[in-house]
Amino acid sequence: MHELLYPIIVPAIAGIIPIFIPRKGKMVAGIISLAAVAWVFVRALSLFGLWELAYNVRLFTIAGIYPIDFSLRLYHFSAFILLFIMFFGLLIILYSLGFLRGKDTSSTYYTFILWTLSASAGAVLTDNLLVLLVFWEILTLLLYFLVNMGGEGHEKAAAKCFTILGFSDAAMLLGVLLIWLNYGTLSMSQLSIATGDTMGVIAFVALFIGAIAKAGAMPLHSWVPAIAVPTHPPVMAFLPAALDKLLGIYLLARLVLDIFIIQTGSALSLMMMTVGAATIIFAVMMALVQHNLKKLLSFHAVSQVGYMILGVGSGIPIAIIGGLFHMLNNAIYKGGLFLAAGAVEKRVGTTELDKLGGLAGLMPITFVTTLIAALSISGVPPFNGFVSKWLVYQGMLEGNYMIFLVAAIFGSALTLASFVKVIHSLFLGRKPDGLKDIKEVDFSMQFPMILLALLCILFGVMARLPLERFILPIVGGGAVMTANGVVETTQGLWNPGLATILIIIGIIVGLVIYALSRARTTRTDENIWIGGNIMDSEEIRIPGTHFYKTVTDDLNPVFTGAFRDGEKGAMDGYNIIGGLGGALVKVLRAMHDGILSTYLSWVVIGLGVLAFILMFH
Amino acid sequence: MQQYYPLFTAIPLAIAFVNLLITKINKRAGDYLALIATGVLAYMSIKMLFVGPFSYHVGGHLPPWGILLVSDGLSSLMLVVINVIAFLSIIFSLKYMTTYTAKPKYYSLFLLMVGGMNGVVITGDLFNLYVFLEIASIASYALVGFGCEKEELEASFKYMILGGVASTGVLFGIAFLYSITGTLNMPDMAMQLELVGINRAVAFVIALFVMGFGLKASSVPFHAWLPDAHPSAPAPISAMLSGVLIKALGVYTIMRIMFHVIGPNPLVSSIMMFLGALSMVVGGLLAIGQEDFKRMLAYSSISQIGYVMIALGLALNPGIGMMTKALAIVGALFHLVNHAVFKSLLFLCSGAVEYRTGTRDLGKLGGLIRKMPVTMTTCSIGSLSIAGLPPFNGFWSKLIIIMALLRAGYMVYGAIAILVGFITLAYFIKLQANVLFGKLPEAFSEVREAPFSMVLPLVILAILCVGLGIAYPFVETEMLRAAWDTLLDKAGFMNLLLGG
Amino acid sequence: MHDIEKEIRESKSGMTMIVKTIVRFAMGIIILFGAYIVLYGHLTPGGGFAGGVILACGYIILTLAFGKDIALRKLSDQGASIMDNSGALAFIVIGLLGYTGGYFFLNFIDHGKRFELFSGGIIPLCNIAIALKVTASLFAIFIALAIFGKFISGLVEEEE
Amino acid sequence: MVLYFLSLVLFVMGLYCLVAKKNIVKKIIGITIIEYSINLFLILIGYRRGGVAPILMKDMSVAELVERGVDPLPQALVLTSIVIGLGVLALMVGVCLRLYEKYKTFDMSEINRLRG
Repeated sequence: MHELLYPIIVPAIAGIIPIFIPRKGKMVAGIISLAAVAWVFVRALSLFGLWELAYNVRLFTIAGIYPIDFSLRLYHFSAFILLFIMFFGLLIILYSLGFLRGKDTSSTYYTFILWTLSASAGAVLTDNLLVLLVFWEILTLLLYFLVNMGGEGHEKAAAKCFTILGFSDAAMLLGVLLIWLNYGTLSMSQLSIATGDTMGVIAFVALFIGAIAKAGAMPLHSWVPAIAVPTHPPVMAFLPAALDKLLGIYLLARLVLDIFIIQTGSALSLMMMTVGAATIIFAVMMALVQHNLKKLLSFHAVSQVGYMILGVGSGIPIAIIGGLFHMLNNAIYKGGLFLAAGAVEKRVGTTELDKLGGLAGLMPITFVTTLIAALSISGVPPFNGFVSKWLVYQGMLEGNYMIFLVAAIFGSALTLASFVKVIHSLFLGRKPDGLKDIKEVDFSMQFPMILLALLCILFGVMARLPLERFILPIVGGGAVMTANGVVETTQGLWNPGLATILIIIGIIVGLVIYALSRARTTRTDENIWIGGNIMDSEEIRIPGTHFYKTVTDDLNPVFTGAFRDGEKGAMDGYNIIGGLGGALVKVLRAMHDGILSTYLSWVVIGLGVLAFILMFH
Repeated sequence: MQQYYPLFTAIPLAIAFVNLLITKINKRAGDYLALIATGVLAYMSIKMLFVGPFSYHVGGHLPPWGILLVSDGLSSLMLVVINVIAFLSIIFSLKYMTTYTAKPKYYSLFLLMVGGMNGVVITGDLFNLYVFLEIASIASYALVGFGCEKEELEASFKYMILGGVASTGVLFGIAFLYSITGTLNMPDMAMQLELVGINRAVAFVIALFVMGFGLKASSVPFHAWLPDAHPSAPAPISAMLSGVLIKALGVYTIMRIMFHVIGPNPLVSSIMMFLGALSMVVGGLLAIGQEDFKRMLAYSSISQIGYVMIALGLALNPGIGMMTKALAIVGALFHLVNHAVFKSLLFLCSGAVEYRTGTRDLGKLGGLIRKMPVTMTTCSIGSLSIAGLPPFNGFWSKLIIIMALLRAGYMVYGAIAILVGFITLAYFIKLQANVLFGKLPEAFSEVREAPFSMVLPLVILAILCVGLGIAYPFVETEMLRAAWDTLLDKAGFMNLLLGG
Repeated sequence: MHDIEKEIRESKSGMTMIVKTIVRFAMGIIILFGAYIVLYGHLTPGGGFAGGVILACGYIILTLAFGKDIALRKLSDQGASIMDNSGALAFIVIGLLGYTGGYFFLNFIDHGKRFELFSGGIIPLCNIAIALKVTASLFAIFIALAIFGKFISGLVEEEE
Repeated sequence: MVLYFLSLVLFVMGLYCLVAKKNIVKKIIGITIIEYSINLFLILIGYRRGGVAPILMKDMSVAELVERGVDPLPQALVLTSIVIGLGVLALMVGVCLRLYEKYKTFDMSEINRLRG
């Protein structure tokens, strides 16, 4: 068997085993899965050195004429993504061993995780767009099943998630077929499509929809927050936080770098950057108003995608590097944050911020790792988020995109504000009653969190290592060599440049917002008594979530309305289209009134029209 | 094998009558008899796949005077679909039909329907086709009303009236064709029609046929009977109606007559494509709004038949290239086979759910995956397959159809086909969210897995769903290639008159 | 046998004495005519279906004149069902017997001389099979509808 | 030609009856009228002016029959279609009676539990 087939086939086959293991023995299933993935991870490590490996087999020819090739291609980009997919898979399975203990979840959980790994490996390694699409849809499907293993309300969340991703897959199908039709090949490495003509633009936009829906950017983001609450946190940490970002941004980068020719500053590039900037701002604002930790994190997961799209979409080498590095960093810290949320859920049983507080002393490891990840996502040096954001800012400066730059900085500031809130309400603040006997989680759950936190520090302090090892080769070569500044900038990481100042501004703004909210909180404290109701101590306690009132009411009067509607889901395309479709369905249903004469008249009129057209054409 | 070709109708018809006689003596005998009969038919139909085209002269009379039976790729394909699904439905019925009275009559009607469908598929004589069409239709009218409750009777009556109009339309068309060509033998008629060309009378005949067979195939606007009739029938019958009957009586007849007798024509092509697109959209949208398990599936049938119709319509256009035509026909035939598999799977699933829970109201079901894991897994495979998700078979057939549409330059139709794929996904997610997942209602806490004889066909069909998708190359060479060669080869069909 | 005769004569159901008497005379003739039409189907206009309809009409007239019970004693619904099925079965068996000569529905019996009763090979046999089927099923349909109808008229009375 | 037209008129009448009348029984009558219009049409196709019945008599040669007899095929078809029509009619009337039993009405527009 070819070397490249192992990462796809081994998890797929290993995934069959847990189906036959009963619910009670799921620890065994988990350990088998862990072994399988560990083996594949080692394999992926060894593959990482073997860049440029190809495998090609003709699957079949449709109608005897149209060939469908199953072609795989390993090069630095796919090798890098593959490595991290397997890495996260390993951590998540390890974490799940502890997390799922005592939970009524079927062993098939591991099946789906393993198959997800297999399909992701396939999606990353393939060189054929159609095969990519197949793996892409299989991933959607598996995510759907994983969400359906979650708690209360999972079926609606899964339905929403599947609908949105299904729509994006449909769009991708159109894009893939248009490429096949107009350019005669589906091989990604052979394509180089100019985006001048309409077909090229349609194909690009269609594939772009697929990429951003998977990564979870606006306006196709709403599946991420929807599934956040019912789904198991390890699944959230695995898919929307890590894997889907890796894959979505991988595809986007392939689109921008390989398949299509996107000019810097062209309309398409600006379109992508607008999507990115809008995602950053709106999602982080939605995150500010959330009461549930998992939901809040999910909005941040959306918001962070904005940086990646902004970076990759700009077409400026340094920003692309920043965007791709941010993809990796985000997977690390967002995975860590979701795992922390999972730890809290496992021990406390809820992730409602209003009901939490003062956990720092009870769960010290969780606290520290969350703190590191939170600082990292807020772009505070010396953690990894800082470096990648810095690179994106640098790119924006280089391209003179001031509006996008401001949006990015403002988004970063709001992120910081919101995470200060999280840390406050989760770990500091007053402890609610009934949270006395909380213990730290098992080691199998601690270990992934610690590892990810360490990576946050490592990739921040020694940013050159991952950049040179993983990211630079992707952009390097050919046209990008002109940006000699890339190497310089990596060396000059610690030099005070304009971007560093901007980051500091961002941090200050964030702290100011936080301070303002504190002031506001004290006032609400007094207002509680106005109603004249007697409230118990639990309600008088000021949960960190009250901070958001500052943002919604005082700081941004412009957005107040938007928040209200946003909460109700009015901005969600899913609801709008659902409403329109519902109206159409109502009309059609009313037409089928159950009366035979109506149906007969359709038949007679139909026959008459047919006869008229056919006879007097 | 060749000399046993008429047995495809003779066996089911004979067993239908034997069954009624023998069950007066022994009640259980009917079960075995029906099982053996359909099993033998299924086996024979699979064997027929590997027999080349031939024609059979009933009674030894030479055509065009005697009745001609035709066996080619298309009819072999249809025979496999009909008889395999019939066999599985009978297995399902063994247990399921114990909830109804008069089981022997059920088997007899079932076998009559199978015999009628087989007859439609194997015959090469237009009037004979009409007779078999009516046999199958009448049996299905009776089967729809089998429960004899308010809804069943209402559905049966509506179906009967609308089906009756379609049948008379078809008969009218046949009469017209006879008056034009002076023959009822299809290959002979094709020859005569080539001399006549498409005049106004033939155009009227086409309109009648599109109406008549279109109604049997339930294309919008002739579809209104289907969403009433299919849910009202007992579940195995729903599976047969939606999975097979509309194809054997509707789609197959349209294919046979339009491709072989009348011949490809651009106007008919655009009409069929339009009707197909309309069916796709209307059926899909209506399916979203349904609260009844089986009614949703019924509307979905309309939508999926639209895919087949649009691809066939495309292939009927003489103006497009041979390669695109081949693509369209492969797509249509593959989707036809696939739809038979997954739609009967889903209807049988609905039957299993109704058997255990007593309801098929989506609002009252939920969380059944914990209680009926096998049934629900197969249901999920079926619905994902029909929604066109890889690696299941529905993905490939839809992909091929869309490829053909785009290749022929029908961008709008291609986009509609993709959009309807998404709509299909939407309503099957709704189905899954309401039946498989979610909270298990209190009332169903004691629900168990369906009995073995009901689960077995489900599992076989689910394996087929996956298998047909993965083994596409095999499916194409062994099942579809002969059929599409047949459809594109009108001269070959006419030669069947002489050869043999 | 004698008892039945007596019962029929004294039965209160059905139509008037005149009708009953005429039907008793006509019945035999109708059956005879039906049989003739069936048996000579291959020589003159007629055949299994036409003859079968005439035969069924005989029974239907019987029902009309004497009421359902008497008619069912002549030909019970079970008997009609068996006759119906065996008729259809016989037809198919004749078709299958054609395989003795290699073809489905082959006319495997000697054709005989034209215009004689024993000619036409399997066609008279087919006619007889069809006649059995048609007689029984038409009668069964009539009886079934009559039973339904009585049921319905009962309902109507209830409503009134 | 006039007769052909007659069958068309019958067809349209039947169709009108089927679509416009609400009563179930009238609908059944309507569909029967349609059937018979087509049967008439079929018979007319085979008709030839001054033809004889297509039955071989003792005093007639085969050649003579072929020359003078009307086309027997449509007659066979009509017989078949009458039989089929009979079957459908019987089923329809049966279902109609059962419908009345359940709904207590013959008005088809009131029988619309299945809709949407």
